[in-house]
Amino acid sequence: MKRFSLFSVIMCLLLPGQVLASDLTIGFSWNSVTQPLERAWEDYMKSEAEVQGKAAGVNIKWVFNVADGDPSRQANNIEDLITQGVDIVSARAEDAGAINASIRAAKSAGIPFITFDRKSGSVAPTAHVGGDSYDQALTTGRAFADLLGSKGITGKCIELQGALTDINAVQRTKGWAEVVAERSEVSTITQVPTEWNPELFRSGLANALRANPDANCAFIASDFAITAVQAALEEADKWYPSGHPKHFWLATQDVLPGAVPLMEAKYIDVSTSYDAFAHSQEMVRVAIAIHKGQDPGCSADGCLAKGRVVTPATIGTIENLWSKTYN
Amino acid sequence: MNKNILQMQNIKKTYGPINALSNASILLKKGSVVALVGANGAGKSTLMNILGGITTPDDGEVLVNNKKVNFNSPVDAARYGIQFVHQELSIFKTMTVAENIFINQFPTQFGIISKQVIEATTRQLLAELGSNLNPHHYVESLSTGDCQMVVIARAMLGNPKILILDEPTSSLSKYEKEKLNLVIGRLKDAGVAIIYITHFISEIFEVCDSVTVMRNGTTISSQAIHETDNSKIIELMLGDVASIEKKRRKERNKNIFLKVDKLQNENKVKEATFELNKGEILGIWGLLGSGRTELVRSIIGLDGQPKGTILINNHGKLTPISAEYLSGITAYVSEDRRGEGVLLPMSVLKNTALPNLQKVSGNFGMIMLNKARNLATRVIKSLSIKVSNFDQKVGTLSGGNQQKIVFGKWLETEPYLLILDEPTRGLDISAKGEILKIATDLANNGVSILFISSELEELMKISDRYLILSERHVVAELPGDSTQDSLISALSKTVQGSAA
Amino acid sequence: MVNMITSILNFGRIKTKLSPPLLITGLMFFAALIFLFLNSPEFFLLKNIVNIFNQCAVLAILSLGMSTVMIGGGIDLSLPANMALSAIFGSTIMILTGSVALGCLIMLISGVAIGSLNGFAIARLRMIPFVVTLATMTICGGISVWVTNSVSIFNQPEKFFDIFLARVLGLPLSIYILILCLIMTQIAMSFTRFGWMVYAVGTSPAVCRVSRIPVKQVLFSTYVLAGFLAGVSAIVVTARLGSASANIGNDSVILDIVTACVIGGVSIYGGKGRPFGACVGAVLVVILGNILNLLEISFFIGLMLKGFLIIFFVSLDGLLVKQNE
Amino acid sequence: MNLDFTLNRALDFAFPIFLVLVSLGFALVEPSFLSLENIFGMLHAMAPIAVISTGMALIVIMGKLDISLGSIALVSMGVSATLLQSGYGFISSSVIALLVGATLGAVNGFIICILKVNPLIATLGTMLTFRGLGNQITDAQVVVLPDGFRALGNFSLGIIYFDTVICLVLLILVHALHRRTKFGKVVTAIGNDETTAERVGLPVTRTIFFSFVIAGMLASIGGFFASAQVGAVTSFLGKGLEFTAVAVVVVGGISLFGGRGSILWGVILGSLTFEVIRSGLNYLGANPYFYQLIGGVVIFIAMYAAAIKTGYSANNS
Repeated sequence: MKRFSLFSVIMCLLLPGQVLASDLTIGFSWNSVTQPLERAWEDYMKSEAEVQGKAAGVNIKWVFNVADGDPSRQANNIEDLITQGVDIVSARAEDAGAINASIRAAKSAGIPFITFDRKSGSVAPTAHVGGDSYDQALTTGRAFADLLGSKGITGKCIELQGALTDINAVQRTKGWAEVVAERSEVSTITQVPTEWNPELFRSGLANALRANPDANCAFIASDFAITAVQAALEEADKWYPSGHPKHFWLATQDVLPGAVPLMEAKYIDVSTSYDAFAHSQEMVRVAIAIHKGQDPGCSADGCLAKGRVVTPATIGTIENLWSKTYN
Repeated sequence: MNKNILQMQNIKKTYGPINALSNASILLKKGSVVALVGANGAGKSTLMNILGGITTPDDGEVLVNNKKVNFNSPVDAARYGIQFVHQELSIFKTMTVAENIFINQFPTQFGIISKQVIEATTRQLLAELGSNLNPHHYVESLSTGDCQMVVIARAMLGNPKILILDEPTSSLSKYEKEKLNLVIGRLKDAGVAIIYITHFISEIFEVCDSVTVMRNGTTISSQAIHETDNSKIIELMLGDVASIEKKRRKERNKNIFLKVDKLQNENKVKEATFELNKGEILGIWGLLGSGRTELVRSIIGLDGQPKGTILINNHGKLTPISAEYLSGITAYVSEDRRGEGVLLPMSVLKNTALPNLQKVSGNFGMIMLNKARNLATRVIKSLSIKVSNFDQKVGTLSGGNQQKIVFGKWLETEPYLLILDEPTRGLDISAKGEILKIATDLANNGVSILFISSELEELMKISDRYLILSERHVVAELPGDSTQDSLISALSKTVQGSAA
Repeated sequence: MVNMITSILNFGRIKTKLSPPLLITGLMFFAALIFLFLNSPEFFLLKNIVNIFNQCAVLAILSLGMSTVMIGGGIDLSLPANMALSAIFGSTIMILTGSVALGCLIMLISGVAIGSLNGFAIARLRMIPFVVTLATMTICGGISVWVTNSVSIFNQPEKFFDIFLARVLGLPLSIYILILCLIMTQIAMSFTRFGWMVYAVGTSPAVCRVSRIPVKQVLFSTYVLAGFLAGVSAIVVTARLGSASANIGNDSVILDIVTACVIGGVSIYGGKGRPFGACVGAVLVVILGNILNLLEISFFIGLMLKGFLIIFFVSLDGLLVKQNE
Repeated sequence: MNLDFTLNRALDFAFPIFLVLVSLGFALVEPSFLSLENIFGMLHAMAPIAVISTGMALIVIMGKLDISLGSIALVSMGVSATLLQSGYGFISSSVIALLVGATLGAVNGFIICILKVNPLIATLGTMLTFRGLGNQITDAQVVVLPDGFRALGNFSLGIIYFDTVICLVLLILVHALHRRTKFGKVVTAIGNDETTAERVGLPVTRTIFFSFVIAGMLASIGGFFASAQVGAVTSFLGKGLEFTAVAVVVVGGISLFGGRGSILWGVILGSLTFEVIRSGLNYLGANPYFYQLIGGVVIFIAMYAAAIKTGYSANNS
């Protein structure tokens, strides 16, 4: 037990104590932090808070915690935030269903709740800030269809889906399905769910390729695990840049840092950016507005920052694409 | 041929209060077979453990080839050519004969075991022992006798000067015994000296050159085989019981309580038939390995389903019942007190309540603590158990008091039948007395008792009748007033009988 | 380290009635509270205390179940998966029929059913508890993922939430349910025939066999009881999260349960410990999680801490067992 | 007796037959399923789990279990990935990864042999401790490995993959270790009966300890293959792998009660069975969420079979 008293003593020394005395404290609950994307969001939110905060004369403090993909832990974390007495609670939901309870709790405690990036299931938050995943898939899909059309190719595509607990993944599937329905240039020959697990990205795609030798294109629900896709394609001898006869046509989502060089090298044909910077900017704006009791003025779907279509042609020139610049 | 290879002289060894060996000696000549006999608790195994380097003596000396030695480990002993074949065979079922023989001394080249080498050696070794086992058969498919062969072969690998065989035949068939005897003969010729521990007196005359008898940790005789005979040996083993005053009044009502008819349980019990009267103490008399424990366990269905019929006196007429039913009205005091008798880490209260939970619980199976407490107090009082309070952990009690707890918890179930299997093992004199007293009192109150003991004295003290067991058969039945000699001769006769 | 432990042992034996593990747990608890007092006074707001208990309700109920199994000498890794599956079944039925009562009933029934499956395999077929429940865990997980496509089910009838999120005398219902379960389990283990049998079986099946205790039935029923409690926790967790999904049964939960039990003084070697202890253990686990959050210490350090706690307490327990022999 | 015997023989062949039938079934629906290409593809995909199961097999034959293997894989790869990022060479970082695996295995060995903690609980504890450690190291981020690394992961001569070959070599080595060396014999003996092994004077403690070390090293090699195939180290690495490994071993006819089974054939059979089911379902585009369920059921059946075989001797463990 020596060990433990010692432990707590050390902790005491480590701690400056909880600081809550500030104009606006935003408690933010991450479902999990497993990609550069989340880091980028966090950094941009902090920096934006400085900028916009000064402008609006609000001193913004952040309290972040992480639930490591466990919905009940996220519920606990959010309750902790509430009892810590933050002024605004915001969360990236692990589970669209489970977050409802947390929103209820926050509201009953009279604290506004902003869902970030992932929407809640049934209970409406004070506001939602995020990317427009549906639009994202739609724009990419259309651009992809145009591209294939211009090359005179009819795309037989493998769709790699995200985790269906993630509203964004669902929206992207919807968007892509929409495109497939409206355009003759592309069709989905098989769907591979990945649970956002890179190993499934690889094995799923590899199997799908073997099962469907005639496949010539893929719609990747996110390019955070693009190396896994690359591995599978290399295994199938289909990993060649655009222009090469063996080129396998790739449409991805997000343009995350890992994907940028690959698009520059023409392996990825089209994608729509997932604009961490824009999201964070929006997040802070909405938070301040709510804090000041103003209407953030969101659309019915929430305050959505639309992404921009990126292609090897445009990636060099496109303005402030976070994943290009982000460390 | 008559060179002394081993002398162990006035060895002493005490475990806490009990002194296991007070003055033990044994002498072994090259190429001879010495039988080491004695009732259990006589100290045979302790003596052999000392020789095998498993324990060290407190006093006395061990000479190998007339040089004084002291072993601190089996390895030391092995270095002096001493190999110990334990009663429970150290074999590995899922490994082959060859692997089992070489298990702790595989020959390797560059760390690789060559199957050819070990199998060749194994064949040759087994051939020497006159066995034709296949080296790459798995041991789990072998008979006990063959397993024995494997273990002996393993011992031979460390080419021993002295081989200790502890109860080698306890679970062998007649045929296998004969094979073993041949092996022993061959070993003798090879100049190996053998110490042969057994409870089957008959065997001694088949293979041994001399007999060393121990009693209560002392060597009381060492004789050449031709100078002695069955009854002499058994008498020496058991010691002559001075004037035994029967603890019980002579005249008994012959009101039959239980009848066991042709009870058969695999090879544990064979065609056992006997009767037990109400309030009678039936002494079960037989040497270890004669199937005493197996018999009593079988009738209450502790070891699988026995065949044959058990009848109980139901208002004057005998009606057949199941072993389960019988166990429902039986109190069984196991010979393994710590393993099957008491829950060591638990309180006296809980131990005494264990078989009486029905009794101490009320509605919805709620335990009535006061009832449980009363019960515990009753037990403690009636058997005058020395405990501070009934929350004391049984593990902290003396052996005698633990045994009394076992009795007490059973008495509270108001049993009709009481089975006592070596109830006084490891207890001091006074405790022994008390235990016997309790037993007789119970019998006087009409409880029928099956009483197993290796100590003829206490057996004779309280038994009203004797059932003689040998080689898992009920071989005879003697009246309560039979003398020690008649009991011993009965035993040795049957031993002779079975030996022939 | 060793003489530290032995000193604790003696302390535990002579000066107090507490068993050493519980003693250490108590001290940890104390340390934690002092620490919190120093670093976040707001922790001691009644509001937060209530919140803590509300958070640990599910974990505590599961730990109660686990404690009965452990005392009987077994272990049940399938409890969280069982909870998740029961929650999913119950919610589905609830949504189909719109009947809250039926939904809850289904949760309890499926909990018991899965528990009896374990019990049967272990008591009757004499399979290894750890491995059997491991398989059950995988299967339950598989079924939940399969039937839900790992999408969570969240439109249970509002009535359900109204009932189970209701606050009585300012306390959420879940706390009352926890207390009820605690009392019932504690009584069952300490004051009933069943309980005494479980302790005996956990201590020595051989003695029990000779003493005419129905060992198999006893073992079986410990798993059934655990299953039932998993069913109860399914109701609580569904109400709490407002949804049922496959990953409420993820494997970090089982870690928390085992941690709660071992630091609550329940011996994995059977026969020792109290449901109450497990409950305290659960509270401690939640408080630790809380502290880590306050310190913004990563969840992963928390994992390491728990893993360490398990090993520390179990080895301590092993040492005790030796001492007793 | 005789019936039991025939039953056992039947059970020995149950899973090979099952495997063949299932494969044929898939092939009927999708003829290309049994194409050489796909078969070697599966052998490629199953390499990581096969390697880890090899270590598990050794432990199981000893009558114990190690469910921390997946986490060990994560930690060692986490370390090597971060080293690679901070400019270490490929060789050095890989060697260090191997050492990390060995060390963590040694930690298990220490807890089990010295602290005398029941292996199940011990490795349950370390499983989570190590997972925490691993994620702490990588910050739970997706760490992208250099291209050379990934190239290695999918390097193949014709249709025969590099890691498949290595995996086979390791399998044969460990198999030989088990069948042909003193160490292996002691392992089997311990699996038979630890106390007897001690009585005969075998180096029980040492053997147990080193078995866990070996298992740890194999785990890190398995982790190496897994992350090489994906070209990144992710927090998913090795999650649930330990359970799959147990399943593989059981399906491979290696008894959980210790002492029985062939590492080489057992592991190949086991991992192939699961890979066939997985890729087969994937091939048919069956509901992918169905896989975990099938997996669980297969494990349960395998264990039930094992329980029957060993006559319910649940005393070990």
